[in-house]
Amino acid sequence: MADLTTRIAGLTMKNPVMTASGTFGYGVEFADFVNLEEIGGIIVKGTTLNPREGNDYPRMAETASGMLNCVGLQNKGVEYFCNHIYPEIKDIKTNMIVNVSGSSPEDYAACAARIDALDNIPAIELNISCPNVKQGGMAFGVTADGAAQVVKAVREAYHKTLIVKLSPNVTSIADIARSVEDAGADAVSLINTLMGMAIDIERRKPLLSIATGGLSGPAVKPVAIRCVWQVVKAVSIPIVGLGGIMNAHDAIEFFLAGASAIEIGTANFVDPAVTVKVANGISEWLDQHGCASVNDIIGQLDA
Amino acid sequence: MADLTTRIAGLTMKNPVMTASGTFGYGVEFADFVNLEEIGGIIVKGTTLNPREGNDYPRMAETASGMLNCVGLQNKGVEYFCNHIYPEIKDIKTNMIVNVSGSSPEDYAACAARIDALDNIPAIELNISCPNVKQGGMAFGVTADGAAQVVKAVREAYHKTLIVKLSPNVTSIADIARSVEDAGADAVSLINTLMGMAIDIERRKPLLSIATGGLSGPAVKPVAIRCVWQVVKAVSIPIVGLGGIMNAHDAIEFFLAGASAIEIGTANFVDPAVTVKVANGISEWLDQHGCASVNDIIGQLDA
Amino acid sequence: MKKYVKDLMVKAVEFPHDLYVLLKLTDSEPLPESLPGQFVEVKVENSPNTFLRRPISINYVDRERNELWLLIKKIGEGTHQLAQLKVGDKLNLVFPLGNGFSSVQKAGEKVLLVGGGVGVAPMLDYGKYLKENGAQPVFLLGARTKADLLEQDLFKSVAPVYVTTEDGSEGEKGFVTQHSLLQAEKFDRISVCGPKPMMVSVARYAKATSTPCEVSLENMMACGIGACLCCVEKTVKGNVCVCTEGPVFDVNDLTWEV
Amino acid sequence: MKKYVKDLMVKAVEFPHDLYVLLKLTDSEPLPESLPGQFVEVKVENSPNTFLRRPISINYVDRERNELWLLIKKIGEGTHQLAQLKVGDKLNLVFPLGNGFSSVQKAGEKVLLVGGGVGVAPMLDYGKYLKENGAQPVFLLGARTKADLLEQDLFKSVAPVYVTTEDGSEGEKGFVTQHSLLQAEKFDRISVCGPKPMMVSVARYAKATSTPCEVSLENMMACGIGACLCCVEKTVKGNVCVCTEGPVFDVNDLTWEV
Ligand SMILES: Cc1cc2nc3c(=O)[nH]c(=O)nc-3n(C[C@H](O)[C@H](O)[C@H](O)COP(=O)(O)OP(=O)(O)OC[C@H]3O[C@@H](n4cnc5c(N)ncnc54)[C@H](O)[C@@H]3O)c2cc1C
Ligand SMILES: Cc1cc2nc3c(=O)[nH]c(=O)nc-3n(C[C@H](O)[C@H](O)[C@H](O)COP(=O)(O)OP(=O)(O)OC[C@H]3O[C@@H](n4cnc5c(N)ncnc54)[C@H](O)[C@@H]3O)c2cc1C
Ligand SMILES: Cc1cc2nc3c(=O)[nH]c(=O)nc-3n(C[C@H](O)[C@H](O)[C@H](O)COP(=O)(O)O)c2cc1C
Ligand SMILES: Cc1cc2nc3c(=O)[nH]c(=O)nc-3n(C[C@H](O)[C@H](O)[C@H](O)COP(=O)(O)O)c2cc1C
Ligand code: FES
Ligand code: FES
Repeated sequence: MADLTTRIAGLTMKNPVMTASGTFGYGVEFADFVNLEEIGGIIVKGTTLNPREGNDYPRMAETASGMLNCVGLQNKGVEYFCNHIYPEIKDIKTNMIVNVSGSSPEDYAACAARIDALDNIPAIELNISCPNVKQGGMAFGVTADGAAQVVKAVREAYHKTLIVKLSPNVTSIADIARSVEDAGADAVSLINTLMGMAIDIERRKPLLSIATGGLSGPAVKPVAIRCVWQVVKAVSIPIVGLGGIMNAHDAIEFFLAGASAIEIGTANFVDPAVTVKVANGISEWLDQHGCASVNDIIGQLDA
Repeated sequence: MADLTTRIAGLTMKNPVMTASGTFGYGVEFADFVNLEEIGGIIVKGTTLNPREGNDYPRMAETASGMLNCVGLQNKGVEYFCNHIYPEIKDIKTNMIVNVSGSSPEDYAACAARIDALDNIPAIELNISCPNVKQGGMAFGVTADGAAQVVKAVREAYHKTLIVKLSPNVTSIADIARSVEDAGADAVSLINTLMGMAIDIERRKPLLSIATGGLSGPAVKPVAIRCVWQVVKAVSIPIVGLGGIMNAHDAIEFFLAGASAIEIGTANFVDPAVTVKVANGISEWLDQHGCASVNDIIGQLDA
Repeated sequence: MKKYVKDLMVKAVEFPHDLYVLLKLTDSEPLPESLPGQFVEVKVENSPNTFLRRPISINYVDRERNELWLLIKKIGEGTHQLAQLKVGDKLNLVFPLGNGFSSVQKAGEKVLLVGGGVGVAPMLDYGKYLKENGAQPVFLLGARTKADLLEQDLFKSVAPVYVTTEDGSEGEKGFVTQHSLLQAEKFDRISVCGPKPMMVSVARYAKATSTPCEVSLENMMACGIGACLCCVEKTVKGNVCVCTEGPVFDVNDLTWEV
Repeated sequence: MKKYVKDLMVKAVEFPHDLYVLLKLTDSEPLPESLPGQFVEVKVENSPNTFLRRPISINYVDRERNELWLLIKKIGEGTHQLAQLKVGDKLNLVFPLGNGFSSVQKAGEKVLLVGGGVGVAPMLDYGKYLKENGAQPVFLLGARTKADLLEQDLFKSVAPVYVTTEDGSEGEKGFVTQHSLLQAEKFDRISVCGPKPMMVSVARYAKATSTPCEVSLENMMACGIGACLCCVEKTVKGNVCVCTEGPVFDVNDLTWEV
């Protein structure tokens, strides 16, 4: 059996399959469908310093091979997380990672500092790329300076593995990646959703309450792979790839392009047991192709 | 029957359905399938000052609800167009529009000037957004200054209707649109393809010869509608909307978002008779909804 | 209650109406426990424009025959494709989901079950449950016209059925809230599922008569299991997920203008 | 030659092999003219991952029965879905496309038709055409093993058939270019369709024996009608579209290393 162990900076993972923030709840929602401990890492819901109600309903629209969402970071805030949710998840034997959002560098840093104190959270994923809230990070994530500012502030407050999640809604994702690397990120994850919109022609209204939302699912996979490939050439920190992954085949495309691990998002809605299937599928593929370890294929694209 | 007549700056069209450059040849390829004169406008292949061989095969890959291409502006150059192709298409009774690409502002201007002299070409569409050739315009199309530079040069050389085609691969498409409006564009069309990539995991090679290509088809429709909506709010020149339109329903989404006309691209490959079906479908929908004219719905989104 | 993702087998496909299909599903092992008012998320195969699962209420569970029924109205591509299923096909479900209707509150309680359109679907299972557990259910079903009244024999086999049709072709003419039953009798509580305007007017009647009332919502869902936060309804406690804290809500917990 | 986009009706679905399906299509009006070696672009319905049409060679046209045959190898989702078609279903085609094989050059000419794998498909129609128009076709068909040799009776009814199999289970053992026929006889010209390595080795034989040779290519296509420029092959005249200037090319016009 191929060795699936992967490292993302300070993080050792039993396999390279993680869950994408906002699509896997706090993990426990999926406990009836998969053994959570067979997942390499679980990135939980976007968490902010203060509680957020999120956007109004409707927050979702189906599109060709994908979906739009404008959840808008609904969550009960980091204090609630630490006191009520952390105790429920801290003993799940895998990497439990918190996705952190904010509306100012100080915000981000304060939220990250609070999570730094939690023993069983070995890493955070900094969401500087949420397209669905006015001050939800995309304002930072789309300029190299803004991104660096947030990452620097968090880097001072946070001492474990810091993954920064990048937006594809930019002219050059490679520039942003370089900038967050310089600012102290241990790894980058990409992509967050593409900004999109859909219209109900009968009601002459957007299908989403705030008009625009984030596009995810297989539709965005080609964009995600392109972004991974561009960023691989730009930085030397590890890359976590995501966007439209539905099966092991898709995951292997990301590894070849240069991702050291992957996240699965929207696919969890289509098949709540998909994560472990993908992990097993990667293992089988590696065996069939005579690869001793997933590391044998990471970045091995002939291009 | 609803009135489908639309105007795009100086151009009057019998209906708001055009064909997207690079997906409809020179029109004549489709003459067996549709009456070309029932189409509002035909935007022919990307044309450059000098002949171009385009990229190597393979140039195409299918993706979820879409496709990638890296044709790379293969064409025989503007002289050949004027001498050999123009005579074949000049008597087709609809708006025959040439899509112009280049690698420098002078290039673009020289090519446009040559087409200015052709009586039966009432407009050009300036492609400053091709992601598939190193100097194919995207270098210009992704900065407000670069875009303005090209448009200014062409505006001096070209005196008919000038439509500028924008790239979605930017942080702010509204900024680029404003810039080309200021530089003298009569209209903008959007979106060109999203830059993407796909990998053959068995051969460990990109599926396209130059690794990346342009994503088109229904997968990109949400991004396209979002872009139209952002640009509508930024400029006062008319907008031609495209990206993933497969049927009249999709077209109406674009009208509501603010497009004065639409283009159909990839859908022509799935159904070579789609253009006229969409035009008829728009007409029926307007009738069913008591709209006397397509102008009754343009920009009528309640958001 | 444990949730499953399972392939069930299509045992029968019936067309009680042009616009509806009734799927009777079964499995080689006993079907999991479920509560009336819970729903399933169905994976629709061979349907290019149906990417996400579709939420469908549990219409009926027949433990003896080991059958789970889905009563589906053909709306768009996904539900039309479900109507193409053949006996012997597999259908992948995630279930049972949601909270379900209230259990019996006190012996002999009189519960009015109001269903409109495809909103009748969950009422059959709920009525049977109430009946078997010592309550007295009464059905009040509304439809546009006689032909739109589905599963009438089954409803009648469970409890008394009152009907309104908009055109008067069956039962009393008008909307459910105009039925004389509502003047004639007093109920301990009401459960309602149907189009929102109908649920609102039933909720008004409930408020006016101080009758406890629960409604079953059909918000758009992506995951169905509380993971995506897409299906939220505004409540007195803020935005909550319809797929986990609903689909059934006490109408007083909602922010509807009743 | 006029092109059409048409729904044809599935008249028969045959499975000559586990991995293949043979679709016999018909129409209420006479089928359009087409040339041997031309192809169709098929729209695959109910196949979420098949967005574009699929190019498939015309295997055979039976004017008397008004039938057009497609011999399809199940490769991915699209072709597997085509194998699910049932008699009576509609299949939407854009056709006829491409140039087709050369017409008869001189009376009595001896033409070797080489087919490998699913590359045999267009050879049947071409052989019949040559035979009916005064040429002398000879088939040389290659397969991995005996069971992979399809439509043998039909080929034999048209012209002499020579066979190689890689395992020797039928005909001569080895690849087509190793068949003794090639040493024993001289042909006026050769047409070949099959995997590229096979076509290259046939082209080498042709070059060595100064025999004109045409090959039928299977480049990836999006439109099939010369509009997208995706299917290009590098030729001595630059990049040209396989869907309009091919799929059949004189091997000397290509830039293959032969
Ligand atoms: C808890 C719940 C229980 C339901 N029970 C039943 C039932 O028993 N029988 C029945 O026929 N229908 C039921 N529905 C409605 C059913 O889910 C939709 O009719 C179905 O999803 C439409 O899918 P489609 O592909 O045919 O239509 P589409 O073309 O996708 O959409 C048509 C319309 O259906 C609605 N819709 C689409 N997707 C969803 C979604 N994911 N969630 C909610 N609504 C959606 C939207 O209003 C949309 O405009 C239920 C919905 C919910 C939330
Ligand atoms: C002119 C021409 C004639 C052909 N004739 C026949 C025939 O008679 N019988 C037959 O079985 N096959 C024929 N093919 C090949 C056939 O088109 C592919 O096998 C089919 O498209 C695969 O589709 P899929 O969805 O099953 O596989 P996919 O999963 O889409 O792809 C599997 C593989 O098939 C090939 N392929 C996919 N799409 C295309 C495309 N649009 N164009 C070309 N190749 C593609 C690729 O190599 C790909 O890796 C022909 C191809 C061409 C170009
Ligand atoms: C419903 C939903 C909610 C999401 N919420 C978050 C979030 O809170 N934080 C975040 O960084 N990304 C969020 N995302 C983005 C995903 O984590 C992921 O980046 C994106 O969906 C692309 O991956 P996919 O195509 O596999 O879904 C959300 C996505 C969806 C669909
Ligand atoms: C094969 C192909 C070739 C294209 N060539 C050009 C081109 O030469 N010039 C151009 O401006 N756009 C070109 N495009 C982009 C389309 O015109 C259009 O902007 C894009 O495909 C999005 O629309 P669609 O989703 O309807 O296809 C090409 C697209 C495809 C698929
Ligand atoms: S549908 Fe995902 S939380 Fe309810
Ligand atoms: S497939 Fe489009 S030009 Fe050949």
